[in-house]
Amino acid sequence: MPLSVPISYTRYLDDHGQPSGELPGWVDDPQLLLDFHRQMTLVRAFDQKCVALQRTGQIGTYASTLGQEAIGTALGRAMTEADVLIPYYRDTATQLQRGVAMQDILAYWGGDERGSAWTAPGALEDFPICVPIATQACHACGVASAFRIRQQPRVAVTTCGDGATSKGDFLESLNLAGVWQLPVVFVVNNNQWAISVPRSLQSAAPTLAHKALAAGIPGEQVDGNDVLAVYDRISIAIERARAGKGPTLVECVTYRLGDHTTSDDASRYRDADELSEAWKHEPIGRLQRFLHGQGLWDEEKEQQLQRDLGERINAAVEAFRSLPEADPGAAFDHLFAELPERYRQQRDELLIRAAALGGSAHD
Amino acid sequence: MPLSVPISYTRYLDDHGQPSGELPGWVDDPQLLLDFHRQMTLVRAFDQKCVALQRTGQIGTYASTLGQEAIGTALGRAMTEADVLIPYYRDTATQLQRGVAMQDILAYWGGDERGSAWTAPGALEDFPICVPIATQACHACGVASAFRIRQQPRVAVTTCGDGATSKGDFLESLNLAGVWQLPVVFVVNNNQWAISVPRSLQSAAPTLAHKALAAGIPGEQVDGNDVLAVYDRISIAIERARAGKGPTLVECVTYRLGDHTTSDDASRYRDADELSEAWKHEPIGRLQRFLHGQGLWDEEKEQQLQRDLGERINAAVEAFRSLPEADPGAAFDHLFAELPERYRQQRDELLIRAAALGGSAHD
Amino acid sequence: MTERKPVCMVEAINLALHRAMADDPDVVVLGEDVGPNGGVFRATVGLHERFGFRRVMDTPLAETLITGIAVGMAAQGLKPVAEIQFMGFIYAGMEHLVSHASRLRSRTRGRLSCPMVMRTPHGGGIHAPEHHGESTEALLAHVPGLRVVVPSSPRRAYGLLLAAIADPDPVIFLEPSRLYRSVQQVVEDDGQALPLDTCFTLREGKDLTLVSWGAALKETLEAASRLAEEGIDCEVIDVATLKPLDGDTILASVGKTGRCIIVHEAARSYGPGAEIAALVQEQLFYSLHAPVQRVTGFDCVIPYARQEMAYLPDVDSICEAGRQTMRGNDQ
Amino acid sequence: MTERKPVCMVEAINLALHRAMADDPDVVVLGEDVGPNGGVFRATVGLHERFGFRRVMDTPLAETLITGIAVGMAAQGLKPVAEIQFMGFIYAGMEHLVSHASRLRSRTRGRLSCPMVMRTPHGGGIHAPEHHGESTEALLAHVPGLRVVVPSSPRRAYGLLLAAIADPDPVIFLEPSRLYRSVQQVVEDDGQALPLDTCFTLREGKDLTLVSWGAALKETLEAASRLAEEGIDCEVIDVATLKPLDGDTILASVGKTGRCIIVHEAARSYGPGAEIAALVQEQLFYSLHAPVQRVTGFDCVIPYARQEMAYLPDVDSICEAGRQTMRGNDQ
Ligand SMILES: Cc1ncc(C[n+]2csc(CCOP(=O)(O)OP(=O)(O)O)c2C)c(N)n1
Ligand SMILES: Cc1ncc(C[n+]2csc(CCOP(=O)(O)OP(=O)(O)O)c2C)c(N)n1
Ligand SMILES: [Mg+2]
Ligand SMILES: [Mg+2]
Repeated sequence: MPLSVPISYTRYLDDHGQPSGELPGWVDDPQLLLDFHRQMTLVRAFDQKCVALQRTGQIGTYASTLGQEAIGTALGRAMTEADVLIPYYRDTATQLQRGVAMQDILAYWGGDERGSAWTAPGALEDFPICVPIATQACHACGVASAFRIRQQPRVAVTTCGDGATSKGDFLESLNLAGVWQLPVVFVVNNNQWAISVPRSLQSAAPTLAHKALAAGIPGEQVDGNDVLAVYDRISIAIERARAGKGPTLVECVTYRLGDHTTSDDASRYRDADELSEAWKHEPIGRLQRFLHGQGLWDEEKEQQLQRDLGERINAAVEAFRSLPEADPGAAFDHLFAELPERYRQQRDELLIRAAALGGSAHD
Repeated sequence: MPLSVPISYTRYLDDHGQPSGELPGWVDDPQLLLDFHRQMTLVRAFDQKCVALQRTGQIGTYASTLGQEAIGTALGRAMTEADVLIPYYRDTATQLQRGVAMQDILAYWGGDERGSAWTAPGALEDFPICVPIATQACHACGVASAFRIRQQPRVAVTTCGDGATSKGDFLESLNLAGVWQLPVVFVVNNNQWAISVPRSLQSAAPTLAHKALAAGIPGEQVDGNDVLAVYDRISIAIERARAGKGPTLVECVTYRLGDHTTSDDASRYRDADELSEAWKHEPIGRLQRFLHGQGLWDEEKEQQLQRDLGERINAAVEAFRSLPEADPGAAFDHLFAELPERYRQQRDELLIRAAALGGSAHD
Repeated sequence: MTERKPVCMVEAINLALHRAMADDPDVVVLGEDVGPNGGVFRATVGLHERFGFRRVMDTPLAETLITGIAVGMAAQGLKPVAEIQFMGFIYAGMEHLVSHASRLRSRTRGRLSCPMVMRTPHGGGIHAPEHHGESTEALLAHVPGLRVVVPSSPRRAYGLLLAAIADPDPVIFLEPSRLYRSVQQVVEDDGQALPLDTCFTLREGKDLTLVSWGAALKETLEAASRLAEEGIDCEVIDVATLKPLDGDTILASVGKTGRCIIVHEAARSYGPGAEIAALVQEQLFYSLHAPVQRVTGFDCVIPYARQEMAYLPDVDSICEAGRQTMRGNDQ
Repeated sequence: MTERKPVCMVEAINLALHRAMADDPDVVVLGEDVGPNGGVFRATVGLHERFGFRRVMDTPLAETLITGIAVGMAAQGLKPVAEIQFMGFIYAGMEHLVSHASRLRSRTRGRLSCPMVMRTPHGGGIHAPEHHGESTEALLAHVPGLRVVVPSSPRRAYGLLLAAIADPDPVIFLEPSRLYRSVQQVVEDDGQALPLDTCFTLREGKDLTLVSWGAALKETLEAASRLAEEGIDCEVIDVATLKPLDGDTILASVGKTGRCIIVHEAARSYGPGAEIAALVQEQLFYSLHAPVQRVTGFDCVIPYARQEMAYLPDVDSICEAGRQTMRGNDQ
């Protein structure tokens, strides 16, 4: 039988928002806690808006982050501007925290390349959303290698799902990070499902953090629905990496409360009871209960917050809607630093086809 | 810091051929021990012959198995005819033990596809030598899946080097084997080098057996220069797999006493002292000393054995040399089960080119 | 059981999979989400319930592995039908396709073989996310030892998939996702395979041969109708099996018409159309009335959903190329 | 330092790598055995000693990873020069090449870019083990956003590799292993790059254009000499950059000669020659005297060492095609 190896699991707040032990010192900063709450609330509201926009045909397929707001919020906050995020596609929370504008995120999912051409100063070197599963882990190691080569005190942070941890790219990257002691942090959003494939059919590893052992690097679990735990452990991992002490794998244990994407219908393969049970552990209510307990939050503040965020989101949607149609020639203009002359004719042909489509370029 | 997890390490005979503890019961069978000795001696002599044939231009690049004879000998013996071997390219010992003829092995390394078309009954379903590193691990999982689907009590055994354990194919395969509980055994020939890259630059995993932990399967180390230890542990792993108890990773710790292949010159990157130190642990002398101690072996028997093997090897070389030139059309004849008519013309063209080369098709 | 109501292509594929699995216990299905979920496009619906998890396997998320284990299973005489969720995710399996699946028979001089099928959705036009609109069939068609098949209707999907599964060698089966639900046909679920390695002539004509495959046949056929109104009589050929290519059918048609246009979604340069153009001019140089033309996707990254339609060959472009080709010598 | 003694191609490559690393601290080298061992073909000899392990990195054995980290490094503005030990092992990196390296600039509309170079030995004829004789450049040339370069002499290897490294976009640099040590030339180590995206005319002629690249140019040039003796005056073009293809140079030549033969080692069907043939007949249909022909490798798995030479285009086949093309209309 495989050895059973203990992996640490960190949780600060239980489902009721009660501390399940001593809290880290930084929890004394009420502003940080309120920021977390505000941000997670924004993420959820924005996420709902994205799903609604997809349902009404205003954007394409969208991957909801419902129930997993704590992870990206915490990790985006734990990073500094100098660090680089190499995300996957379920990182709305992280991208927002990094400063990517909501209208850019909408543009991306709306099928517009300009959505990855953001100008947010804190995210200028961040990678775009990565769709081919786990490939981003290799890019993160490349970015971290660049930091190491140039001896910059910066950290590459990459995210992926539980399913992604089965793919060679992820495993090869962990191995490299270990042997090169790269300044990289792997954050796994273990939301228990890879589309219809449950965690139990993805790997026999007792925890996904065990995969770190194979690479000789530290691996640990956190309660991914406890923003305090996620923030605390990822911050420590990032600072370890920055200090030249090597990579860490942090598995955030959470649950995908939504469908895989708007193209999916999870009721086909997922038990309704499992879902309603999972709702009991979701991250926002938990933090809210804690804040209530601390006297930092009340119903009125909540109402006000919802109104504020609603306005921000509506403004972003407006900005997205009024984005002028992109120049179809851009597909060639950004193919190379400079377009070789011999591509001109094809570019012209593309413009003709685009023009023929006229207003109907969308469908 | 990563957790340090103990991995078992099995050795029965020390460098001096002294038992380093209690020996397994089957060691009482002198014939088995003599078989091991005979076979390892054959492998080494044949291996030397292959290197010599390469040096004189009679075969192409060859990957010597010098110092690693115990692994293939033991594992080939531990398998039954019903099992399937999915080897890599440093498996001369294993192939010989499986019954593949020496002249087939020579043909393969001599650049002749017929070398993988062997008719040895015990190896009919075995895979050919695999050059693209670690890909064979996936095939082994496929073969094992077939056994599982058909509910056959058979085991797929696959081999690879230490370098190969870094490649996605190997890691994805371990993961699958774990989650599907496949009847497959992964045997790693950790000979400390992947061409010029030492084990320490390949992975920060404390042992390569640790990679099993990431897949939730048992992993262990054996002294790869102790044929008794290798045989014992691999036999157990195979029987576990056959009994439906799942896969095992067995890391055989050994040393590549030769160059990587005949195209390599290890003195460019490898310390002479390391090499001469490694010679002290090589497997054949060790078993010989044990046999001597048991009164099962003496100088005369050794002389006789060397003569016998020399003759067998020479006969095989002769058979290889007198293999008639292959039909160049075979490249098309075996492309598909039936060659579509429209390939005929290309086949004819190939024959014309081949004919133009005449006797010089070899260079 | 004979199914008589019209079905769409994905249903036809599902029928063929059910049929093949029912007829041959060696047929197994594997891939991501092919089990209880029935495939993200619903091509494997009902297989898991009917044939059980032993023969319908949800794999971990790893395309290298999916391709590699299919090779191992096939070497054991199973007939694995592996699904790659989108063609854009096939690349991680390339090493196994190029270095193993396509060669196992050749490498062992027939001792082992690799009767696997790899199914994957192909092509753009469904406004899916990035990397979901790939048509890189040329990468596969260039590999010796692989068959590459692209059906263009429910009936051909049914018959060609059965043929692919029955074939004793590896077949890549590319399913135009744009056609999955857009066309319906009555498909006799009679277990009848269609011939591989054979083009289908979808429309006869004497002036101009239009050669295409997969979803682009929709625009090609439409262009043929439109050109007919202008008095240009087009023959339309569905290549169906890109590799090995049925040159005979194409050459016979162009031998008759003297003119040829190839239409495909894939990028133009080093694309599949180049082979057909090269072949036609090699063989029919002296009877061609005009250069063989290609109407294709472009040599840029296929745009995201919002502008992807501008990338795909449209009816106008095909018609315009047709008119030009007819003008031929007068240029 | 100016090097004046003749060097072979692998030494020229080594000179270029030394030069690029010395001139630009952002140039880094990575791959299997590129460090203390200096590369299995000795292309990276001395780099590790001179520039240290930080800039000359032996990676773990994982081609997906090598390709992927090169993308990450390049996105940070480094200029990684990654070595894949043989072209037959490039496939595991295909996903990163197709879905990332070639697209990073396009996907981010220029916010990020990917100035990486991937070097790998190319082609057969050195009697290496199986999978060591691949020439699958068509797979890469089809991918929008990649440049694909194949040098054919020490001097061109030096100048084109410098150009590839200086280029702000990804370049695949295929090094014909058959030429690594077989030809010597004086190479000025002057840091001068040669132009990418440009064909080189190696021999002028008026009757027939022979188009080739890499190692096959050896047989092509030999065939040109032999045909000259028969009174057939061949122009020989070294394509050098397969993608983007310098159609102008090829078309100008064929416009003059009216005849064209393409010679390459790669398998014929859907091979690189198809694109050139398609292009030439598209553009020059009315001035061609004979069909464009291809003399290529075959659509079978490249044989192992013992018979691999029969797979490669030989001088006889090129000459025969040349004579046939000259007979042209008389057929
Ligand atoms: C290489 C590749 N294979 C398949 C897919 C299709 N696909 C998209 S998401 C997904 C499941 C991913 O699950 P997980 O890694 O757990 O992340 P989650 O979506 O649950 O956050 C799959 C199979 C893909 N995008 N890339
Ligand atoms: C995919 C792939 N990459 C690179 C190579 C070239 N290569 C051949 S052997 C080798 C080193 C393998 O080392 P290891 O796995 O330790 O096995 P060993 O040769 O030491 O037995 C390399 C890099 C290859 N054959 N396949
Ligand atoms: Mg998941
Ligand atoms: Mg080794």
